[in-house]
Amino acid sequence: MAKTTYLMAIGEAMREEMERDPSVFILGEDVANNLYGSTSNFVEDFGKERVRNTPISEGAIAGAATGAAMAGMRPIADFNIAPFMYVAMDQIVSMTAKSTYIYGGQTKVPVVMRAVMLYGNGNAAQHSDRPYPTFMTVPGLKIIAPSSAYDVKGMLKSAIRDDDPVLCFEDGNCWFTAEDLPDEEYLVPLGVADVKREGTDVTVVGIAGAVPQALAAAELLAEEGVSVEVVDPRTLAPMDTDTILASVEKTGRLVVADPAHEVCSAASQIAAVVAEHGFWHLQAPIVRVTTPQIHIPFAPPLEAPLFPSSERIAAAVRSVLE
Amino acid sequence: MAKTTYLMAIGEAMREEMERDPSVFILGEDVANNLYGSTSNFVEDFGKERVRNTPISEGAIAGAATGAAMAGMRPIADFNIAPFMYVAMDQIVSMTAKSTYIYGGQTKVPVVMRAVMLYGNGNAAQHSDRPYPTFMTVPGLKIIAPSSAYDVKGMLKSAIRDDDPVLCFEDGNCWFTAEDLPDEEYLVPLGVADVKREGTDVTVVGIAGAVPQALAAAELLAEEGVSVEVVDPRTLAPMDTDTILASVEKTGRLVVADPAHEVCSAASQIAAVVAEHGFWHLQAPIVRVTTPQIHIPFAPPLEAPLFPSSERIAAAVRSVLE
Amino acid sequence: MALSPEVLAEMYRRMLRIRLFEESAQALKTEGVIPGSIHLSIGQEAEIVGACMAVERRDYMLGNHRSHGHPIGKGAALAPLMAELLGRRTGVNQGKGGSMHLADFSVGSLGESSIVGSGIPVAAGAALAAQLRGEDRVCLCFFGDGASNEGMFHEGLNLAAIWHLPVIYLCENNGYGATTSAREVVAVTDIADRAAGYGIPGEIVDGQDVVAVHEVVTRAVERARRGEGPTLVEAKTYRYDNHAFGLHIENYRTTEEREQWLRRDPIPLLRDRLVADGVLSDDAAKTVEDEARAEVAAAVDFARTSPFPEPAEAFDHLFTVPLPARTAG
Amino acid sequence: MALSPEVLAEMYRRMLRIRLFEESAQALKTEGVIPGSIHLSIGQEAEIVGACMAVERRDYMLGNHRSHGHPIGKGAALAPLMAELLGRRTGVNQGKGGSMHLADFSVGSLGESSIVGSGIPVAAGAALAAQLRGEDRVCLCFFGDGASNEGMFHEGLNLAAIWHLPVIYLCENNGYGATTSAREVVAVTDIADRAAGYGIPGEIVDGQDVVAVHEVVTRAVERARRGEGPTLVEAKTYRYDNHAFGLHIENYRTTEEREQWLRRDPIPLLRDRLVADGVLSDDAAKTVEDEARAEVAAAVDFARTSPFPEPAEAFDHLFTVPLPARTAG
Ligand SMILES: Cc1ncc(C[n+]2csc(CCOP(=O)(O)OP(=O)(O)O)c2C)c(N)n1
Ligand SMILES: Cc1ncc(C[n+]2csc(CCOP(=O)(O)OP(=O)(O)O)c2C)c(N)n1
Ligand SMILES: [Mg+2]
Ligand SMILES: [Mg+2]
Repeated sequence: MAKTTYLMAIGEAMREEMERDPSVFILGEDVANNLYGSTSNFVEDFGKERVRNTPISEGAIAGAATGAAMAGMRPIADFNIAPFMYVAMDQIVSMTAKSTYIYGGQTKVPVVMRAVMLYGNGNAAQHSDRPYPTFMTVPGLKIIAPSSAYDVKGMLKSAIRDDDPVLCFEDGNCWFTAEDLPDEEYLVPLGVADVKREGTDVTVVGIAGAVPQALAAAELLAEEGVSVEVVDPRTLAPMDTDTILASVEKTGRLVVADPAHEVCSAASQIAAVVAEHGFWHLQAPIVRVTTPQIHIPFAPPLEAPLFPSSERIAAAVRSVLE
Repeated sequence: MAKTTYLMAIGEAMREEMERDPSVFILGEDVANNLYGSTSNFVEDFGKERVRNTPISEGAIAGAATGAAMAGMRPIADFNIAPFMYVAMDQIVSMTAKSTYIYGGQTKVPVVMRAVMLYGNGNAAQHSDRPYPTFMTVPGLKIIAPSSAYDVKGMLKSAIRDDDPVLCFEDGNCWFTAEDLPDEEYLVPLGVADVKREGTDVTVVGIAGAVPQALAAAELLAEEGVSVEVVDPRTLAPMDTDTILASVEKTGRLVVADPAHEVCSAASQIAAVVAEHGFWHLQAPIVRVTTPQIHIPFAPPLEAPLFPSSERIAAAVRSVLE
Repeated sequence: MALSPEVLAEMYRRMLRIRLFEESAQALKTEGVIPGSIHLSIGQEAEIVGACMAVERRDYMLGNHRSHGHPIGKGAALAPLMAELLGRRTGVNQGKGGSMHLADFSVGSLGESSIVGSGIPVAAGAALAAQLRGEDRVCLCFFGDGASNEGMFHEGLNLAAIWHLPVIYLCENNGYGATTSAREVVAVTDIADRAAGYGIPGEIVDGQDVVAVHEVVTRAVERARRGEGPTLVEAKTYRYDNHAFGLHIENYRTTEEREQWLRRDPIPLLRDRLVADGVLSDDAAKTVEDEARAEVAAAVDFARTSPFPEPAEAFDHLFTVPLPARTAG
Repeated sequence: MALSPEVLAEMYRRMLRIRLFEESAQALKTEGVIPGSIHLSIGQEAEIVGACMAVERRDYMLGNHRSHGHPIGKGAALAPLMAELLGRRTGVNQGKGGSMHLADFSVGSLGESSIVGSGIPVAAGAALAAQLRGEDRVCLCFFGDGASNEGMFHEGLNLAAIWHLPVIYLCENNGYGATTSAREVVAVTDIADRAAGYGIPGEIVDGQDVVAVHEVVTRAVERARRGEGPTLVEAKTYRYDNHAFGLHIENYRTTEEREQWLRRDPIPLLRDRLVADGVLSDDAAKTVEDEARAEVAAAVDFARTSPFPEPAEAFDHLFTVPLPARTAG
């Protein structure tokens, strides 16, 4: 057992799968130079053929990964920072997500598209997006947003083995959280939510970097005698809403914490599902703790208050207990 | 007074604004050739300078429109069919939507981006998208989805005069619905919902082409003694949720009909807002009538049942009255 | 290297199949039994067949919205293609795709995408897969003059060039996008000139001459198989019909222009040549024609009598491996 | 046409301002008072100033993530730029944009976008606005070698070419993207060759020589003003520092290469030339240097002592005309 950071866990997942399966390879801008530290020694160990620097051509990265996947490979396309995926939007939506369906199952598209979400660090509006809701609107994509080192390793490995396209949104604010990971190989299945903390009074669903904030809020609230259950869907599409509904059935109260912008967020989707299928269990309004519907400003005093924090989550929990 | 179709109303709005303001011009693929019938005689009347055929370069269309808007013009960018906007996604998100904010108000971006949503007609998965929820996740865009000839004319005129980027999603299933439009000029303000039919038992919020379906459902249900209030937000971002909340306060029940895919839909967003801010007025679950989270298949027997119909809406209304 | 009589006859057969398939599609669309829109390739059969027959069955191919003919060119069975046009369960895509996505993976198709230009980087990826596995496989990617203005053209060709990928990019320059002349929107006269931006060969070929196309594409295929990378081939051609069925805007082309191109209709052009060169007797040509006609008629019969899929089938094939079923969301 | 001593001195002044501004930014970043990431243009001052001084204040300009220098080149005041780097309310973008978006619209900037290549079509649009209004205004658009691989490069240049838009596309080829060599990912040796795909002139210029850049860009500007359309100019240059502050990956470049380029540092290069040619005396040069140093120091002071914006200001400027306020959504 060794302390492994979230960032290291990403590298371990890719390394193990590349060792296991020669059809796995990586392509993306600057991947051979280990820009963010998740591909240390990959070129040395796997060669430049399998760790491929691409031009700054996000559409071609997505398209080439999709074509290679259709032709039997298992590419991992590294998009660097999440908003760069917009540049490849059409390829991802029209080709990656739709090909299996359009061709009536004649092809599969086993590609993983990874990107980090950097927010809260003065990167301004073009570099700070958390765009998973944008992609959740698109059928045909499996979307994951792990919140811990354990999950990111196990889920990324599952994603690489999965026969469908998986978008993996990694949270930069989790990069340096560390935990002991098993020495033996393990997988975390896609499509299964995780109850990160059990509780009885209020359900807090957290997304990505909001999960540690929700757990911190739960600690705070425990001191106030409030028992919070924290649920992490982990896979955002298709989402394991059963686990969320079961939790709400138990607690009767729901807060959803989501670093995305409010409108059409994962939080809104979860709230809608519960308001439809869990309504009779609800004893209070469903409160969403999200980022307001404005761009991310550069200056730290403007940016800092915008994202879900343990304080904001705790306040929301208190509000549904009134 | 003359019967005007929705499609004709689009053309009238553009024509009137181009006559009024020389800074308004149109660019897009095949616009000079009046592909869909909304620019009849535009080249003759305004010249090819102001009715500009572009290459098949959606990113350049969006970017050039944005640049021209920043430099003081009022471009109308015609994207043809809505999914083609994905090709221009980064330009729309990173440049069109963000420039005013990033530059601290040093520039405005008065551009209109129009596209028709064609669905229900065997156009298959790449041509049948209703992607307004995808764009609703992005702050900085005003988004409209008119459901009647009156609204589309009045709102498109307002959009062209607006100093911010407006995406106009036109519903192909409304193209040939006709109504008498006023002879005198009129505007319909952005950001104001419209109660299309008053009622007391259930609120049905309809989006775009689901509005006529909701009105038809209301007719059906009236015969069963159920009084349905139909609300059309018209502007999807920023949305006039006050009008929706006021209606739910009155009726206590909410059905949302939205032709978009279920996940992170406009319907989900509206349900989330009401579950948060209108919870205490709700007497029943909020039911969403949407398109299931699958791609749009080609074969008519597969495609036809997928979209919200008056029957599906009526069934949902009955379910919340149980 | 002269082509054998068998190959030349096969070219004629496949071109005819395409022409007759398209004419039937047109008739069926008029009749109202084909949903959605259709884009016919009548007039472009030579470049399709010339290119497709320059590759092997194992080689990959990508088409676009105007690609009924391309799987046929590569040897696909007609019946499942026709059934797909009619949205039947026996369709090659089981009714999920329709006219703009006719793709028979069994003959090496990797899809036909109706988003202009979108196949170009995907083709690079398929070629990359072949290269990574050390397979002797190339990828033939069709797209139009209009598509050469999409960003994906640029990104795809650059990627293919730097990695020496075995791709043949075949630009079907029929002079027009939907209703917009290439002269108006493509900044160069010859799209082949764009190859200079990627340091790869750019070849221009008479797209009405199946043998010429075959020759140029064969050269590009050989280059690709030698590991020397992609080629951009521009076939000058023409579509005789509207951009899409029922789109009656024709103010952008002159009748003279159309007539001029009709005089070089690739089908009589090839027939006359084969007969003149003694490759096919008049009778043998007639036999090929009768056979093709019968094949297409059988395909139409098959399609008409095939069942539609059941509504529940709409939910199949979203994923290859669906995640555990949940209540909602 | 020889440049006047005044113009040459002003070139020197602006290049120095940029160099010193960048050095201060580097120091302030080290100190921890600049949030986010910064990308310095040290080494590239000649191409920036040479190009910017070839256009007028009324002309438009677009920059990118590495564009602290470009507004300075075009004559912007330093203090609001520096205050923006520090996220202050007095910043040119009121603290909303920061390093990757330093844009002073009062000197003709239309923004600096940190999405690689994204300014290229926007520049075409600004030029289109000028053309439509019959104004004598061109647009100067900066981007890197890496950006020349983006689809937006292709679409933007084609659009500008077909419409004869008055744009100067200035590719700052510093040999690298973030850590990837242009040799590895750009399929051509000279990016100027890509002009052939758009039927426009492609010019190569020594980016370390401010006068040479000025001359080539001036020619392109004249062409644009005559209504003859865009030019692609490739300035060969080098960034002396890391791609971004604190990014210590340098395995992709050799020290020899860097040293070679350092020998052609554009600032001493120009100074020596001006002194040798008698344009500036040693004393006069010294005065320019002292003045620039004082200006930058004053800008740093201004920035440091400026207040941060209030949190509520985050909600300003989302729209120019906000819609009526609502409860939610
Ligand atoms: C991204 C995108 N933009 C626009 C369209 C609409 N459209 C379909 S075909 C076509 C013209 C394509 O021209 P070209 O590439 O020359 O192919 P051709 O139809 O001539 O074979 C257009 C504009 C589309 N399908 N996809
Ligand atoms: C669309 C996009 N992809 C990737 C990045 C990350 N990135 C920022 S700068 C850069 C390198 C840009 O290289 P070049 O265009 O040559 O400009 P330079 O930095 O050399 O000035 C990269 C990859 C980005 N900002 N935007
Ligand atoms: Mg064409
Ligand atoms: Mg560079």
